[in-house]
Amino acid sequence: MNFKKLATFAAAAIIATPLFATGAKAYELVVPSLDYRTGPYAPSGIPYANGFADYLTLLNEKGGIEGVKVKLVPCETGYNTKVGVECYEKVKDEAPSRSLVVHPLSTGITYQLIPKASSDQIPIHSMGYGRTSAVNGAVFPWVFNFPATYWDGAAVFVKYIGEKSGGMDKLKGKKIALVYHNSAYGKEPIRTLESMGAKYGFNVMLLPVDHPGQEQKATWLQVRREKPDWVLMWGWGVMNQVAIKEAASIRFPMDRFIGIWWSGSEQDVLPAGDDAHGYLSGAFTAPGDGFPLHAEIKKVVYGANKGAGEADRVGEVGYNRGIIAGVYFEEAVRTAMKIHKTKEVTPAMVRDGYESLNLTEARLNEIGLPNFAQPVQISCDNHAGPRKVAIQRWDAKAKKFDIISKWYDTDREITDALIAEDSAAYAKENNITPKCM
Amino acid sequence: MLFLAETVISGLMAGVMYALVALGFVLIFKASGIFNFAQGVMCLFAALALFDFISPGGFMDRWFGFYLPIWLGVIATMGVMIILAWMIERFVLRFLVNQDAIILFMATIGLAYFLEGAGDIMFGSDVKPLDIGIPQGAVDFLLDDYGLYIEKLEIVAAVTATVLVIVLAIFFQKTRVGRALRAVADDHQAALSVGISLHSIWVVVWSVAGIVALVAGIMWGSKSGVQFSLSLIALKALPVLILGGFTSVPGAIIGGLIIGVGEKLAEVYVGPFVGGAIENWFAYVLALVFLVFRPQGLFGEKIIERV
Amino acid sequence: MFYRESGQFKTSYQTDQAIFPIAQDRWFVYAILAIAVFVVPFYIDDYWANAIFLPFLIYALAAMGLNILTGYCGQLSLGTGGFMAVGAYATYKLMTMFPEMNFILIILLSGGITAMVGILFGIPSLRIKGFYLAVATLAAQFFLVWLFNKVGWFYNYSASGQISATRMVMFGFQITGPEAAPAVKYLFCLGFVLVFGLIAKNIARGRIGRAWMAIRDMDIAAEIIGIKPLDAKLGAFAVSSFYIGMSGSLYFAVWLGAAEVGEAFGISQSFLILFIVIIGGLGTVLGSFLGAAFMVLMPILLKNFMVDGLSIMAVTAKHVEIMLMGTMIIIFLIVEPHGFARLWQITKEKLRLWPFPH
Amino acid sequence: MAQERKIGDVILRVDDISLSFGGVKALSNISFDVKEHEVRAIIGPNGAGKSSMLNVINGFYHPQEGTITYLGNTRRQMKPHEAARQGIARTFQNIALFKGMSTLDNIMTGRNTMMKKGLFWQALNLGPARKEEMEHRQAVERIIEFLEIEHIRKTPVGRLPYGLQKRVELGRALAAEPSLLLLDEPMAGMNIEEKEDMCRFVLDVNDEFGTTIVLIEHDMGVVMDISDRVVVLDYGCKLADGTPDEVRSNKEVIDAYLGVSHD
Repeated sequence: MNFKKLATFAAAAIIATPLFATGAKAYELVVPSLDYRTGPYAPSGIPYANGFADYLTLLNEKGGIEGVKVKLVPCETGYNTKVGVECYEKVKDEAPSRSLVVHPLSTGITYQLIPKASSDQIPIHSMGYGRTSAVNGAVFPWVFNFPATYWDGAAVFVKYIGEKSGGMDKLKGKKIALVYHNSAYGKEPIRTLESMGAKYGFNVMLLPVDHPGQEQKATWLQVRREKPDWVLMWGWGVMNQVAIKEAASIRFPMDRFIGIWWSGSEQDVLPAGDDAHGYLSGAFTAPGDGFPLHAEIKKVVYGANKGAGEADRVGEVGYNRGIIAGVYFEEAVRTAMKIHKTKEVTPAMVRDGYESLNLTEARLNEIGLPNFAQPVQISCDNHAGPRKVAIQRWDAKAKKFDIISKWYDTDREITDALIAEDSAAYAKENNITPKCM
Repeated sequence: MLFLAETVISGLMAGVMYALVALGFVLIFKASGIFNFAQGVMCLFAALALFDFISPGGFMDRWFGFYLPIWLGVIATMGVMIILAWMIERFVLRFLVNQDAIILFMATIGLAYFLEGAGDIMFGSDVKPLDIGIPQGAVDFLLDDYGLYIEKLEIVAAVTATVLVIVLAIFFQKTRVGRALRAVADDHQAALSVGISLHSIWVVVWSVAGIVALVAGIMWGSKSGVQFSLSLIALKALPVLILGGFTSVPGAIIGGLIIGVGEKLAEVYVGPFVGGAIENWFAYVLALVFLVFRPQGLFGEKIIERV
Repeated sequence: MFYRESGQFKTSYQTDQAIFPIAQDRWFVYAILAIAVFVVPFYIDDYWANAIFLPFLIYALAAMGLNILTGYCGQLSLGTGGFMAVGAYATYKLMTMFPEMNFILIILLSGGITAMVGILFGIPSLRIKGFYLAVATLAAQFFLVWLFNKVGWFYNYSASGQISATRMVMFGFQITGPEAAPAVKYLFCLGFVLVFGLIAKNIARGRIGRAWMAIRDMDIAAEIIGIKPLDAKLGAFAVSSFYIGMSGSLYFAVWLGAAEVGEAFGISQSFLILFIVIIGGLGTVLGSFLGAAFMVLMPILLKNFMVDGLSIMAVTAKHVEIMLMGTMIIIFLIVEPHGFARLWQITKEKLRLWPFPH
Repeated sequence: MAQERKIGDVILRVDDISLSFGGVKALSNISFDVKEHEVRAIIGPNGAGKSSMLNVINGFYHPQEGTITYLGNTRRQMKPHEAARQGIARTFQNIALFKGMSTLDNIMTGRNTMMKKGLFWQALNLGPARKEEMEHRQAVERIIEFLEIEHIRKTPVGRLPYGLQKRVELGRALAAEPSLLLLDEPMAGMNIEEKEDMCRFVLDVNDEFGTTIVLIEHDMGVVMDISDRVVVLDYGCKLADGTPDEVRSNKEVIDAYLGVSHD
């Protein structure tokens, strides 16, 4: 009986081991996708995962990257850090190429993986989230966070506010409230805002909202009492739509309410209905499906019934972010192949590819994404690329976002100082000698 | 002064919303001694079902090509909740009679997992804006003329809660089933000995709790959309429960109001000085402090210790 | 056949009170230990360590702690996540304030600090019972999480409020940090779990354990035969929190390496540990291990089986996994409400009589 | 056989005890004493306040009036665990055993107040703690032997039949080596044989250990056989107090038991 139990356990253990060795097959480019299609944040996770998967499917349909097929390995995290780590450990050595890059897709998982992946020599691309000071590639050689960071987002919002107020000097005495998810992610912009507040003389009012954020009465009562001139939001999940609804209820003007990019997708505004009309948010990709690439995806991928989601949801904000992550990956691999003159690239080579990435507007045009995102050029001392952010506005009647501003540059004076400080602290804590690879 | 009034009123209204969830807990605990952690998920499940009955593009629409008017959808969802109650009794509770309270509690958490997974598979994980015609936004004339901000939805919720409590009271006092329920609540053994079937009573009480969950689900769903996080409102109902007592319907209402007002006042007036976001734990601490002085809650039955 | 007690005579009360009085049990346990110490470390890799063995050991330790409070002393607690956070943050502060301090000492101190916090939050248990107490412990859960999130001192004012473990080296082996070998991390945790498992067993079967169980089974009668409820209950809170604090410390420093309080120590953590305790068996040390094994392995097995074995889409598999976990918990509670430990005991009794049915 | 024992001085005296719950009077102005080594019975119809009286003596109920003098200390109320530490042990009308624990562990809890070794030694299970545990185990084994319950030593008490549970409960009380033992209906619900066994144990305890016993019992035959003196309560008042023979012939007692109406 005891032996039988052991045997059962052993059998179970065999199933538990990641299945390796699918025989001698052609070289493939392994890229894991740490999706979260379940759990409280699934509405945000699904479009992104679909966009990423569809773009890679398209690549494969067209013959892969330089003729090498991409192998997408999805692993469901449910936005749970521990499951994310389990996923990472499971997929990191996936044959044949190992994981060429990891997109952790959550601030929590990113923080977990930064030391792990660095020691495993697998690059991380945390696109517009994660640890901001990873901009400094000398301290974080394995971590990339282009095209923009939270601090850039905060800086750009202040610039936008300044512009709307008639000049940065008009910010003096203004009051800007930050409604934020009470977590590592939500706290990110605080330091930037406070530094900018000191520089330009505006007041920052902090209003944390606990997870999940269905009940925000007290928060918005405070907004009503303090009457801030602008409200910024670092929200996540259900918190976003509730905040938009509450803001509408107290008649806070939507054109003075700006959310970070993770608070600016259809799932955040649709449930609020007409109330959300005119709501603003940051963006690093253009919204909509009016690009040649989208038509191609619909035809090639959905036409062949290989789509990851529904065809009519192609072009959602989250979906487009999935696409651009795929494009960045493709270009980094191409660059790596060029640098190392091999098609059988390793994660370390792909890291070099990311660090030498130069994605021009011409190339974006070629891919079928004209005016879709900012050109990206990465170097060791700048892992965040362009760091440019635009503002998009929700049109509740047409049910779509439109970019309404120019692409603002970040405030390098403020953010670079903060980045230098934070990355130096990390280097010291972890005995890292900053050095470009 | 006006702002204080506004805060208090908001607190009262939020309290009503908590009380709606707490009511379901109380009903089940009273009749069966089960601490039903799945109540929050039941709210979510009911709201999901309702959405899919009444919305274009919902489950029903996709599978059968038509969807129901709102009133019929509500009735259909009630039917779903009753079937669910029957299944819970038939496949879970029946086998757990006479188990320790903690085992039953755990079983309801298992149930919560099951419903969560089932709800996701059946209805998908997207945010679903539930609109059954409850007015949204602030009450305009109060805001325009008096500068007082009260949400319409919450007034509807308050009225609904009042009606619900009255209906429940009539149900318990005047109907045969209601009397049987009270008998079971007072003494299981005695009720069984006079021929009341525990099985059918449990089905009834879980059905009633399911319908209460539907009402709570509608209110919360209209407020914040129907999605996964809805099940987490159970956590907001717990301090209400300990304050009001696990076995008292009026306790759930009064407890809800106290918690609602308490946490809003704390967040608005104390929060800014300590960094904010204190309302979650404040509700629990308020309830805890209260318990130390009255261990059985506001309206709970007095605990008499015997040997 | 081979599982017989006959011929094993106990000649002193001491042998009668050994942890495994039956020789075959002892051999079995020795064999498991031998495998755990001499075999597993040679085969363990990052995946096995981080996905299976470390969570298993660390949750087992936490479950032992909660078992002392809930299983032995009968005080239902939902504050486990909060207490683990105390352990983790104590470790972080000690690590960064005294980088030269011995790591084992840091963990023990973290446990001690958690014990003090546990006593503080245990005080209401003198007045409040049952589910009322369970809900009241949620106050501790929410308050502690808020505190660590809000007060910058606890996370050394880092930009995002994340804490990350510094590198700790003992006897020339790196124990924390990404470069630490999986076998080292595993053996380190295993050592802790074994030593404190033994200690838990010793406490539980002696005077203090009996006082706890007396309080659990009938607190009034316990008081009448001279057990002070104050000492017994707060003692249980202290010892339980000590264990939970240590597990929080290992959880943060050895397993995760970095943590954010709301995510890593949220309410779901409290429920997970409670599940482990109940599925394993309330009031048994063995049950903490069996329950932890079940709750750690089951989701991974289900997931790998469905995704890799049956090629079900990851997302559907996840939903099915949640449903199956729920179903299995219910079925398990129906079949054996006293948990794996009881199931194990029944198996042994059957085995003893085999091949006769009774 | 009761005549051969040496009855000593008064060790417990209750004076003018009154106890009420809300408006309900459970005990009014009760006074009596208990002498060393004697078997003292409290009898009376249901609801007479007998159990309440025991609960007052061991500190579980706190009387509104009156005093209790035990071993020379006069007080109105005390905590139950203090009473236990001063040598008052008891059994309960409805068995109050620790159902999840074995017979052995249940009886061991009776000695908890005598065990002194701290958490540290116990955690290591070495040296002093181990030695102490063994000493007490031996004492408990003597009690187990005395009560003839060796065979159920390791059985969880929840699984034992009623009669045996009563015996285990007596064992737990005895394990504390009490100077005053309170027995609340030790023979309730037992058949003749079990009752005879129990009577034997009670008398043996009294004989061998010299333990003073206060017992509540309904079976008049048993009470008259084994007790030295009897207190009769009715509706919370004391009706009579004296030797079994005196009580038996008391008119009020006869009325109360035969149900003659009180005008």
